[in-house]
Amino acid sequence: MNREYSCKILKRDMLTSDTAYLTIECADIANRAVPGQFVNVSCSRFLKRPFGIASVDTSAGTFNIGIKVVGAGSSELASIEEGSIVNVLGPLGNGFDLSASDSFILVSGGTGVFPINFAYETLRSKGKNVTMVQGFRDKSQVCLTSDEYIVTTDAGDYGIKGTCIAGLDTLKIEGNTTVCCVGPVPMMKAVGNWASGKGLKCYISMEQRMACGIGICLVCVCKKKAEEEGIPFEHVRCCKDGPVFEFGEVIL
Amino acid sequence: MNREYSCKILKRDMLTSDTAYLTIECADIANRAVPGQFVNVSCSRFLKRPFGIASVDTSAGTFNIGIKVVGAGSSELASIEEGSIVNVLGPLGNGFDLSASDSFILVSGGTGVFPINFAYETLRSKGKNVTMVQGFRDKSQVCLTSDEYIVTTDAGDYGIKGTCIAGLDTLKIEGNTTVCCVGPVPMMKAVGNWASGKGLKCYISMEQRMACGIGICLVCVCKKKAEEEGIPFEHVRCCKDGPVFEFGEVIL
Amino acid sequence: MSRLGVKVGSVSLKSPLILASGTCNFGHELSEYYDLSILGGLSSKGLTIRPRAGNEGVRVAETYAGMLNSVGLQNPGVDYFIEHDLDYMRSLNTGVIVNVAGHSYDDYMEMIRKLEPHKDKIDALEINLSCPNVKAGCMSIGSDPDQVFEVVSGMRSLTGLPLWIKLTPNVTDIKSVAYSAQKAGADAVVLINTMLGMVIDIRTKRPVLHNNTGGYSGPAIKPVAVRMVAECSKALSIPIIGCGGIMDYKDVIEFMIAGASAVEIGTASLIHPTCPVDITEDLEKYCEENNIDISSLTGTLQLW
Amino acid sequence: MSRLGVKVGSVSLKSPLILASGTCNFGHELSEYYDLSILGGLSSKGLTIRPRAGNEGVRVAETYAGMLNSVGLQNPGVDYFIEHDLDYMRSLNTGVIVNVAGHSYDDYMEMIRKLEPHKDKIDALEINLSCPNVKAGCMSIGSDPDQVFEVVSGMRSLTGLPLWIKLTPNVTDIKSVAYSAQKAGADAVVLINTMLGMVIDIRTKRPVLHNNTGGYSGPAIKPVAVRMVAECSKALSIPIIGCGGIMDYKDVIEFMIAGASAVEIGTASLIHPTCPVDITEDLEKYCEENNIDISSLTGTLQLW
Ligand SMILES: Cc1cc2nc3c(=O)[nH]c(=O)nc-3n(C[C@H](O)[C@H](O)[C@H](O)COP(=O)(O)OP(=O)(O)OC[C@H]3O[C@@H](n4cnc5c(N)ncnc54)[C@H](O)[C@@H]3O)c2cc1C
Ligand SMILES: Cc1cc2nc3c(=O)[nH]c(=O)nc-3n(C[C@H](O)[C@H](O)[C@H](O)COP(=O)(O)OP(=O)(O)OC[C@H]3O[C@@H](n4cnc5c(N)ncnc54)[C@H](O)[C@@H]3O)c2cc1C
Ligand SMILES: Cc1cc2nc3c(=O)[nH]c(=O)nc-3n(C[C@H](O)[C@H](O)[C@H](O)COP(=O)(O)O)c2cc1C
Ligand SMILES: Cc1cc2nc3c(=O)[nH]c(=O)nc-3n(C[C@H](O)[C@H](O)[C@H](O)COP(=O)(O)O)c2cc1C
Ligand code: FES
Ligand code: FES
Repeated sequence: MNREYSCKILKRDMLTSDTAYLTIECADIANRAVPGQFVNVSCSRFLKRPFGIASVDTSAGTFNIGIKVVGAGSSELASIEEGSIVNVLGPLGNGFDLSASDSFILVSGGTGVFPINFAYETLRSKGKNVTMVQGFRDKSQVCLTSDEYIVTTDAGDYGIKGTCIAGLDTLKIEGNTTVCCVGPVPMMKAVGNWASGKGLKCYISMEQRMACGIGICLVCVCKKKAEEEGIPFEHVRCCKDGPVFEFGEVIL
Repeated sequence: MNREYSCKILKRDMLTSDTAYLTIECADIANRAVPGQFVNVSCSRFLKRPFGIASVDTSAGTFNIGIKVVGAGSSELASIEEGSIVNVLGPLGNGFDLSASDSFILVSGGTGVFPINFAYETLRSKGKNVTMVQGFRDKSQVCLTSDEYIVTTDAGDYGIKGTCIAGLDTLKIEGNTTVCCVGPVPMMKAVGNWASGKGLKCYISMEQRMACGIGICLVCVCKKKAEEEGIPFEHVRCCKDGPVFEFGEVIL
Repeated sequence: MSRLGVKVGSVSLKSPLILASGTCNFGHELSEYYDLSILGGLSSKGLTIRPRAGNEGVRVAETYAGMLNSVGLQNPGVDYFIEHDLDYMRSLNTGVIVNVAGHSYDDYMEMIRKLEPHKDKIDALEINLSCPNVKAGCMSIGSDPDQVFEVVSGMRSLTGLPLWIKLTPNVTDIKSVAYSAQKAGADAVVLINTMLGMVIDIRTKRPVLHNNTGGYSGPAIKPVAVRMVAECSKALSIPIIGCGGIMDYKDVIEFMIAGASAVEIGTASLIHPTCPVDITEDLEKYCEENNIDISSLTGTLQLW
Repeated sequence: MSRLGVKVGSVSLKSPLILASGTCNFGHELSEYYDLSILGGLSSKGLTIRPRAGNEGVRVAETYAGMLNSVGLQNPGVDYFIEHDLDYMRSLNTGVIVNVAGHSYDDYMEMIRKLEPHKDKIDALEINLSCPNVKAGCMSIGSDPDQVFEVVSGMRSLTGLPLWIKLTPNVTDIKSVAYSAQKAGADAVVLINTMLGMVIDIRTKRPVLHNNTGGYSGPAIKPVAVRMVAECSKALSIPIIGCGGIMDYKDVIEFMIAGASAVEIGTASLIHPTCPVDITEDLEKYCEENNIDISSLTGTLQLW
């Protein structure tokens, strides 16, 4: 059975001036999580806050999340003291289909770097062929990167100047390749279209304001093309039916 | 000007299994407080919680409060970590008139031991003649005591068995003596009547549920005999017009 | 029956805890978290005649001690529900409450006609006359004692199923609305649905909710809900189901003392999905310690 | 005038911040904490013709994110006020708002007659048609558009002083009540007074408040208050004073965007007596940073 966990924050690192990386103790979550899933984490506010799972260490029984400060809850969690206890629901939602092909292109923008990092680690451990493309606003935001990755910045002060597309355009596509992209909607649109143009399957991950995170309240919906005729669209739950969708499945 | 202080908890001792004694840093409060006054202390609940000032150390710039666990707020404060910060309003209300005489009998019941302790320390430092009578439920509740004090317990497992009155009845009253009594209402009534019988002035201290603690909301009232005719009673504010009243001034 | 068994009129429930409509969908998701058969019942997501996509855009806003939602009755429609979810709900081995919404008198009658043939699978119909998130009907019907009387009388003539009328707190006099429901033949009233509220994003100067307003739920609304239950408890002879801000067993007891025969847990499930498990345990302990059946608490409030 | 100056109809205030009635008494106590002249104004404790001792017993109950009070209009009576407190309030160098309560039409008229001779010392009369803690009058008048019209018209014919009508949120349709006040010649409406609530002590099975019910205030009621201000802002042409749950400068801005020309701070003063000092500073900073006068925010809400 699923349950809510009381988890200890084992470690807090700052990746950038406004982004923290938490190591959280929970063997169950570490064992069960697949890339693209998220956790819903308590803070002193009324609702929990959703964060993508950025990495797991099944032997240590820990997982990681990356938190960019945008408001009250994220700033509280990004400055939480090591040893504190938080309530966590997870792993939640559906991840990427990592068996879709043998070759993957992973594309992240902004905080999308976190779930994509987990996908990268998992695919590498499965021995798959992975190309990583990371887009950041500027150098100050760069994190969880590596020399082997293609990095772009809007500001051009690090890596290739431009969007992820500039990075993607440098690639030679071989064989059966799947694209996974997590980032702002305009970016996922652009990457999805880029992939479609090349005939590649593409997964994206949506963010919506959530309450439960487990599919019971229907506040977090995305629009989906309706299957029935006459109905303009259906609403699917980001938390339960997503957050990962195939590009084209939900209306961006 | 008065203000709200952010104060550090320097020390937390447990006096009994359910009573904590906090040393709180605040030079202003330590300097200004007089016995019988209280502070209003924040916790994670919406309203602050009022506690009598139990002692001050003006040279260290600290004061003490004793907290008996009765509900959510007191249990949180009684287990607070040293180094934590709380918001404090104080010193609040009116204290005892310690210039009323040269001889004092101090009587406490239950948590009344705390404000009475401050009165004792102050009177002794002024070189006044003080007799201390403490009443507790049973031995497990005994705290802030001394061999020089007369102690009674309802259970009879420590000191004299019985109420404070049993203790008071052992005293020989000399000259001009004032009684200060803080405890449950039935006890203050009994002590007040005892004092009246002996022709002694008696101060008591009231507890009412409070919000502001500073006299602006009128939720914490005690009934007072009305001065005008035809009106059965007036309401006076426990926090601002009290908590110390002369026995007979408020209707118990 | 254990100490937690209660009766709401003719309906026996094994526990006073019912999951509130819209906060448990049809049970599928929460049954991944605990065995729902510990519950007194489950109230389905609010159903309408035709499927509804619900409101667009942001549907949730956080508040102090609560939240606003503007889901707008997204649901697959009653026909789909009957075909796909009703049997599942029945299989959960707990009370099956079907929550019914509509825009008009006719809508409600049509809903009853559609559900009546499945009465064997249904323990009670919960009639939502209180949703603040749809343009017509619902809350506007539930704000007017006369319309409440009309709709409830109409439904009464169509079904023998227990009719629980769920009312809105956004009214001047809840007693008169509840009394209308009783007079029209309701079997119980459910108090309360959400309160109408708004949260504004001061950066954009727009409401957070794209529906502008939303329904306020959570601990923040509890004092209003308890007051309404207590008020109606004195004025009504039919049972009351209490709802609004319940987070723990003490809140359940508070509602029952105020006059509730059973309670609904809403927002708490969104925050702690397994809270009904803890509440059940705590209530059992409370009953043991006080050597009572929980039902004996109902209406024991002693006013000053 | 600084960036914080606002006008409520004909009344100029140096800041949108007014201390709400019943949460600042007559100013004596809070002036030990800060210089009240930074405020836009101070609304006196609710006054009645004769002195009132208020309700007996426990008058406060804590809730999640708020509190209930049942003070019951304890006050020294308007004559005593005029003799002892009005000059003091005037001396504070801030707007003097006199809050007036009554049990009946005649009470309100009598109050106006008593205050009218002192009009030079008064900036506005705040008419409390919304106190939930007294048996007759007040909230029951304020729940009925017709009675509101009658009382406000009556007062209008007796005074040229600005009449600010303070309304209760415990109504089905706040717009129609507010509109009645406007039609009768009110200069502004104050939204909102407290919500009617109850908290039960489950150990004693009695309400915590000895008056059984009380008025719910604090952050918990803010979403309802903001919604009512936004609703009335669209429906009225007279200014609105926002009130309910304000704790910080962002709350002030939220109310002003919703349509408030000024705001009242109530319960926040009980928790943090000097909060208006911080809020004033923060509002000044906000105005600087955005290069605006605070009054330009009023009614800038853009609905979806
Ligand atoms: C599936 C999913 C995965 C996410 N993964 C990450 C991640 O790995 N790292 C990361 O830094 N952020 C991630 N986010 C965004 C993160 O949830 C928000 O930044 C965070 O909730 C903001 O909370 P706050 O209190 O700081 O902001 P506030 O604006 O004060 O929050 C107010 C409310 O809005 C909600 N909210 C605000 N921004 C967002 C948002 N972008 N998405 C959803 N809800 C929001 C909050 O949860 C809260 O309920 C993810 C969001 C979703 C839905
Ligand atoms: C002037 C004054 C001095 C006090 N001095 C002391 C002291 O030195 N040591 C000590 O242990 N206690 C003292 N008390 C009592 C103390 O304030 C309460 O025990 C405490 O507020 C209980 O809070 P709670 O959250 O644990 O209880 P809850 O019952 O959960 O609190 C609910 C509400 O009731 C109020 N409340 C509950 N009990 C009391 C009470 N007895 N008096 C006033 N309000 C109450 C709380 O403040 C809170 O607002 C004093 C009270 C007053 C008024
Ligand atoms: C997200 C959400 C959706 C809801 N949907 C419905 C609904 O479809 N029908 C209904 O009658 N009530 C609905 N409600 C109201 C709840 O059933 C309940 O009456 C209300 O939330 C108050 O209880 P609470 O404070 O415990 O949540 C909904 C509430 C929430 C929070
Ligand atoms: C203790 C207390 C006493 C109050 N007394 C009065 C009163 O005498 N007259 C009045 O019009 N409003 C009175 N109110 C209502 C407040 O002025 C205000 O409208 C209400 O508390 C909502 O604002 P808040 O949430 O900021 O407190 C009182 C409120 C409290 C908390
Ligand atoms: S957040 Fe509740 S259904 Fe997605
Ligand atoms: S607690 Fe507010 S006046 Fe005493």
